[in-house]
Amino acid sequence: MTNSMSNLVKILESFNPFVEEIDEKEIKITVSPDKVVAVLETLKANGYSHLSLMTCVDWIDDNQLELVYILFSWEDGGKFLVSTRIDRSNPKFVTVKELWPVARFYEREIHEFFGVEFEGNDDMKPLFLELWDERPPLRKDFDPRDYSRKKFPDREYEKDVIKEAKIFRGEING
Amino acid sequence: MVAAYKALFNLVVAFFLVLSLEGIGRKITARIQRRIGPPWYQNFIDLFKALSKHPFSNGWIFDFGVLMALGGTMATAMVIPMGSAFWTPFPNSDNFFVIMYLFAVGALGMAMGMVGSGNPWSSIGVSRALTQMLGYELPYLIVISSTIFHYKTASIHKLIEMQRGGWNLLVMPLGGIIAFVSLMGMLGKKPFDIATAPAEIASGPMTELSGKYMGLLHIMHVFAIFVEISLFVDIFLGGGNFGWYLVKFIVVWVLAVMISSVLPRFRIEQMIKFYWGVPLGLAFLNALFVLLGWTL
Amino acid sequence: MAMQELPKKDFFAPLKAWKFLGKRPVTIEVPNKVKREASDRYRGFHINDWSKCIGCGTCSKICPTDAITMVEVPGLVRDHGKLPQRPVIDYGRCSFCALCVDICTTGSLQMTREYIHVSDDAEDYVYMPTEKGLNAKRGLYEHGKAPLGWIKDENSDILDLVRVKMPMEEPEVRVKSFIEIVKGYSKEQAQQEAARCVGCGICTYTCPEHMDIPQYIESIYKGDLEEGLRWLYRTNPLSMVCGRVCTHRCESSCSVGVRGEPVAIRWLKRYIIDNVPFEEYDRILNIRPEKKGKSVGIIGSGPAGLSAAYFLSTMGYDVTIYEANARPGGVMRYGIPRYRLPDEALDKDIAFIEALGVKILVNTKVGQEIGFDEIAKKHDAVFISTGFGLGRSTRVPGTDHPNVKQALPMLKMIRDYLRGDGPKPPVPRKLIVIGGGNVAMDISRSMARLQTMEYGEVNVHTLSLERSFEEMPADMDEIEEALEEGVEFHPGWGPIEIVIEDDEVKGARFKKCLRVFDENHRFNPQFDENNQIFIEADMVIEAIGQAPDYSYLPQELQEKLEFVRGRIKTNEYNQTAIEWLFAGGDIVHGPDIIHGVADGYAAAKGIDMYLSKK
Amino acid sequence: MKERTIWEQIADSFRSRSIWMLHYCTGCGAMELPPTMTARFDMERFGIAPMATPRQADILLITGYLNTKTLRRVIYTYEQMADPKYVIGFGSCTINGGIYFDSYSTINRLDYYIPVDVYIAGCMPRPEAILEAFNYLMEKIRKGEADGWKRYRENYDWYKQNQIRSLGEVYVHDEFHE
Amino acid sequence: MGEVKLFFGPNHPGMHGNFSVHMYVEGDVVKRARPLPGFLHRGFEKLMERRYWYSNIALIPRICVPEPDINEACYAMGVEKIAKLEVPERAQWIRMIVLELARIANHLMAVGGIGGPIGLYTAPQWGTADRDRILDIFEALSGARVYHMYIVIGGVRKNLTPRIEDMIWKTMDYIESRLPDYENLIFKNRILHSRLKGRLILTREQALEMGVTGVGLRATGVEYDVRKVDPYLFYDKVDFEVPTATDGDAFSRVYLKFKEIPQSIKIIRQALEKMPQGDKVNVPVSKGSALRRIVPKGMAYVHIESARGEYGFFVVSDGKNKPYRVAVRGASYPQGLYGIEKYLPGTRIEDVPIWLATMDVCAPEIDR
Repeated sequence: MTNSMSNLVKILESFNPFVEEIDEKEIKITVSPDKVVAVLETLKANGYSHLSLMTCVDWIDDNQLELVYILFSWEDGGKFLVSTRIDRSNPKFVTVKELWPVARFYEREIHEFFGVEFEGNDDMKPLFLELWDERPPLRKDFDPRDYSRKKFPDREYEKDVIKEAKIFRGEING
Repeated sequence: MVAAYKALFNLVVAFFLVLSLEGIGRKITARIQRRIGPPWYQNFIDLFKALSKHPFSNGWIFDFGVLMALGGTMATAMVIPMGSAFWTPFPNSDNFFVIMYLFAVGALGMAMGMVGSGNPWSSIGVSRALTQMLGYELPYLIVISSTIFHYKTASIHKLIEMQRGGWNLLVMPLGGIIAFVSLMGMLGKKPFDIATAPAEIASGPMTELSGKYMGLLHIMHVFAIFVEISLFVDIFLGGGNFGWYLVKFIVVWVLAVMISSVLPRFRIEQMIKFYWGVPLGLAFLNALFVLLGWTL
Repeated sequence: MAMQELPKKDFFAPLKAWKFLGKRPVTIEVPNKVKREASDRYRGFHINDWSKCIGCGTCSKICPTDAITMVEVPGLVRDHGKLPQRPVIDYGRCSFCALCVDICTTGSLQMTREYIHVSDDAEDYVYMPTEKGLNAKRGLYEHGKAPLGWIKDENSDILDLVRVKMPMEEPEVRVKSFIEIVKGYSKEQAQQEAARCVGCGICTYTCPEHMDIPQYIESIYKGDLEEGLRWLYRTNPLSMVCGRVCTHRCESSCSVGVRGEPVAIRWLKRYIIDNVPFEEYDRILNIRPEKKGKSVGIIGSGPAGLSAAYFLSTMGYDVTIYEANARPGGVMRYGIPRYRLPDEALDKDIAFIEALGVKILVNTKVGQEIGFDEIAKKHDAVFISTGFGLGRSTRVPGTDHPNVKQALPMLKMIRDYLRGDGPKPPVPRKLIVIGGGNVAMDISRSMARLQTMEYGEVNVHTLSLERSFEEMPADMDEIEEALEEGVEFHPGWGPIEIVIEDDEVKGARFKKCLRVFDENHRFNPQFDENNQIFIEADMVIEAIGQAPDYSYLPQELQEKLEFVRGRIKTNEYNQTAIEWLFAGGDIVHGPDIIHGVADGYAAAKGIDMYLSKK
Repeated sequence: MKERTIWEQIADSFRSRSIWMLHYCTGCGAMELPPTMTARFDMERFGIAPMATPRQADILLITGYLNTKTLRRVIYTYEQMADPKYVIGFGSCTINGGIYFDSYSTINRLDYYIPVDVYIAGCMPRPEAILEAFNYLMEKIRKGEADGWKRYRENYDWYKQNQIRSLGEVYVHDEFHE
Repeated sequence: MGEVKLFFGPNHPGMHGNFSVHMYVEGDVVKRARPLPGFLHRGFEKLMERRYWYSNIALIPRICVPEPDINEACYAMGVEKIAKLEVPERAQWIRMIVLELARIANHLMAVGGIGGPIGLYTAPQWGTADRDRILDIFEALSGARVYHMYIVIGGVRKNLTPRIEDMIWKTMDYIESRLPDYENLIFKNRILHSRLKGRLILTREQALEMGVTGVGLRATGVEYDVRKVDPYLFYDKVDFEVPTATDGDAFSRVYLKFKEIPQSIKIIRQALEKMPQGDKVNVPVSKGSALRRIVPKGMAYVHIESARGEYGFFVVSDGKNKPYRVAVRGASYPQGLYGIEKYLPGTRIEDVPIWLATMDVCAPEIDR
């Protein structure tokens, strides 16, 4: 952990974070959902102003969705993974589009793929999919293979491959 | 009767000459781009193929527009003198202004038909094409006017004859260069191919054209090129007998192709600014010189 | 910091591009004038060497596109370590990643440099690769002439060829006592070893008992030992024993072993048993059969007997085992030395079988304590698995001396002694063992241990007819371990006589063996009479094979039974010519424990069929 | 197959030597199109040129996988093209789904929705293979065997029904919330 | 003239890849614009969860087609970070060479590609043809032209042979010799100046607020390059510069890409010289066959500087033989979605393809 990062972690201690060090320049901070925005604001004010990625992980066994905000500082090259867990059966969270305008699209994407509602972000039209008629596809209980079988038929070959192979090998004459 | 044969011959020459030259132009561009390029007769194949396809029509305005464009341009091509008085089908009506008016019929027909297709890209393309016309026509007409003023005739074969002593290009080099720049615009060569800029507005006016319509418009385009370059050769390069005329025609075309292959295109408003800037000023200067009699 | 100067405008600079008008174009005139060959690592269409391919299907498992399916080819034989199936590749799926080539267990699947295949018929895109490769339409090469492209090398290989090292006692330590040599895998080691398995299932076909090997290995890999135990007990009630002393024929056919070391299947099996507490067995396996009210008698509590007892009792039969010795287990109890199979291991397996309600009557020698007829009368069916209890002798001069011993009685004696059941066996200072099989190894190493315990040094000479370690029937690791422990081997010598002076064994003389088998692969040794050696010894132990003892069978039954080379002939359900009499184990198939278990399983099925019909 | 008139034969021979392809990158196979089009392989040698709009194009290149969203546009595009028109399927994805066989958003076989004249094996096909495919298509056109467009007309109902099955509806919406 | 609704793409020659911008225009001026991605959505993040750690290498290069190697490197480095795996030094150098070659290839195409939207068709012809020489190196090295599947977890798949090294040296010399031609044709061209200079300006504040990385950010005068700020592989052991400019316009963005080519050549030459010899270029992440190699529990975010900016992989493992979740940060996500909506209104139709080209909006990496 670099000096500036450990200082920041100290500042963040008031939010009761669970801190994990992934490597020297990458720290994961897990906080409760109500403190996420405050943590993000603090980090943004302290140089971690670049939102590299905002994403979601479906922990189906815990019935939780984990939201991860990855912040990067162009000054000292450190990364903070701010993470929180929300209820999977009724996923709701607040938007951070005021902090990072591009988060609007990340939220739109997460809404589409995980079904999370973001309060304050009303632009929730599907971004990538058209006329989607199933549960959000990146949830763990969605099986794409089944869906694909149902909607997009596979080709069924009729050729006798064994006979062809035997002809190639000279075992039988074709 | 002879005039009719000559006019038909005009069309035949225009058709084969320009289509071959287009192919050669593609070959030259290809060489500059470090590749081999299509065979020189590729454009004939393209044209016949287009004519063989089963097209879509977008209503009678569209059909009529395409026919009008083709008809107008063909008519223009028929009256163009090919370098000498002998190869002038209609010696009495090869007046520059007649040609300009006839030519406008074709352009209008195209605009009408393309707007009739109802595609937004076509409409944008047509509006661009008309704007572009405004751009290059102004300096061009001023230069041509000063030429007409200088030689005191608007008949093209007479202009050719009067250049026996020296090419008009050498008489008024400034005017010649500006006319060439305008010619680039007329031919739709880069940097002035704004009307059909593929990366911006699909293929502009032609967006909705398919099959035969595409072929017909290609033929119209062939005759238009013939008219435009012939005018330049006749008015500024002094025509010449048929052979010389062909050589000059080819040189002008190749030069245009070569310049075109190393330049990107303007934006539409830049093009207007460009034409109405230096070329227009120089055209006026040229007119002034002609008025003052300061020609070479 | 590198702030860039932006370039200035230059009217004529672009015109410099005109210079290319006079230069040659860079165009490569494919496909008409030039045929462009791909690079030598190119990942083109597949070829598959059918003589090398074993049909393991690993390629189809790794394939990220599900392009490879294994298709059974009629006409291919299911051989040791080979499945009669070959991959079929769908070029409507393939992404040309070459992972199938990299993981191929045999290296038979490779890629060519052919990359053009153009057709209007989608059926042309499915194909079973052969040595000639794809008959590419409009391809660069003639069919079968495409050069090789992507080939696996050490870096791209994604199969793990090196076994996880099994922790073992050092030779200096282990030779001093009879403690178990192999310590067993830890959890991490077992999972790592299980991860090497590709789950092809070739071993299942090779295993006489057709155990669900890939399944229980996968259970270990997933860390679910209870599931693993269930898989084991589905086919093998003696897993504890087999996990230690099985001849592991499965490993010889393992597809990973084609190019590297096979997966340690035996030790993984042992890992499951070692790590599931015995008290949990009942809950995990949950065997609650419906009683059928019929009973079966089993003579002999060796592997076959115990196995048959287990399967019969899971089917709901009442089973009674008659055992001549004081403890059940047969060869497992009295033959295999303790350092390989401790009593506790065997006890665990037997205890579970007993817990199912199997009665084991020890010290009940059929023909002495109880008559065969009586058993036949008492039970609805009888299964005999009495094994090969008699030793064979070389019958050279001097073998009738009391210090010329048979291996099996000696081994029994040693085990009884170690258990505290019997007297101490005689320990010679110098010993000759004749034989090259596993029994010879067992006795050599047992005696080496006794010698170390007694005198602090090893002096055992083991001589065999076979002329090299590879030819010897004993397992290679047994031989290696014996060497480590100080046993001296003399392969390729046949005995002439035991030298006896003053009624004491002084040693034995041997002659060079030139060959063991003749052209017809029959046992017919030839010797070089001039090449002889003499080895000193106080004792000679013969371990050249065993023979069965059928004396307990009544004469009229023996006449009805068919014998082939001393073994009883049975059908596939181990039924003899007498329909209520079933037989298994060494007296039917031999020569190892797993065959015995398999016989027990087959016989149980046969008995069930016979009894349910009755 | 019906006998072609002499005019059709002549037309086919012209069609085979002037193939205008629609400049539309539907999938990753489009990455090998720039090299094919440009100086290194220069497909203009065979009279193949990119065209900006479907109206002018003769050939539709389905360069790899198609997801449902693109498939809608492809069907639109294909129907906008003037007959005779041809389709080349690039790579594994158009034949049987390719590496995306289990994806929830990509189709598995192209000829279920529009007729395909030539398939190219490879993932993605190299420029040489693409040119070979073009040559093959030219031969087919010359012989009058490239009749995908006729099949589409004849089996229109079948194709439409398949399209509806996989897509739900073929209509294209715009992105403004209006 | 009223507002006209236009669908710019997906099948539009000015469109980079399969992407669409729906907009209202008045005359030639864009009034409102909305990006419509998703034409290349294949559900990578889902598909990767269904495949083994190792067999995913067949899938990941497809996320960004013009520069596939960054995906492989990012994924491999992410997994190695979770597993704390030591990669052989030679493999690291080879990775660097591959990444820089890919950067040159992408830049050659992008620099030439600017000729597409503005009509200078000679430039893309040259650029793509020269890029093909680099693809030849890739073909010799990895056995495929575009989808190399070369950088795998634990190293690279095959060793770099002296013959290929020689090929790289020669190709680098060739490309260096071609650079003046590009400078003359493209960057000294008056009309190109007039088309690109001062157009589509993005100020530093706007760029940082939007989250733009790569040349889009560096053209505003800051030297923010992941290779310098958060060095990975051996970028801290080689000497190179990060070119920057102050204008923030379309021209400087393209020119910076052009100026990165010689820097990449410099890195490759240093790497070839400093690289240790050896045969081992690959270590397994754990024992077992590729079907069952497991990665310990954990999560990590790895980002590298792609030709278009910060490209990142967020990898989550639950200790099994398949990834639990992989999320991808496409480098052009901000400029391709938010940027289009926010900064295109007010520009002209001609500027739309220029935005897409100079900001390197790469549809497959946005859609995934």
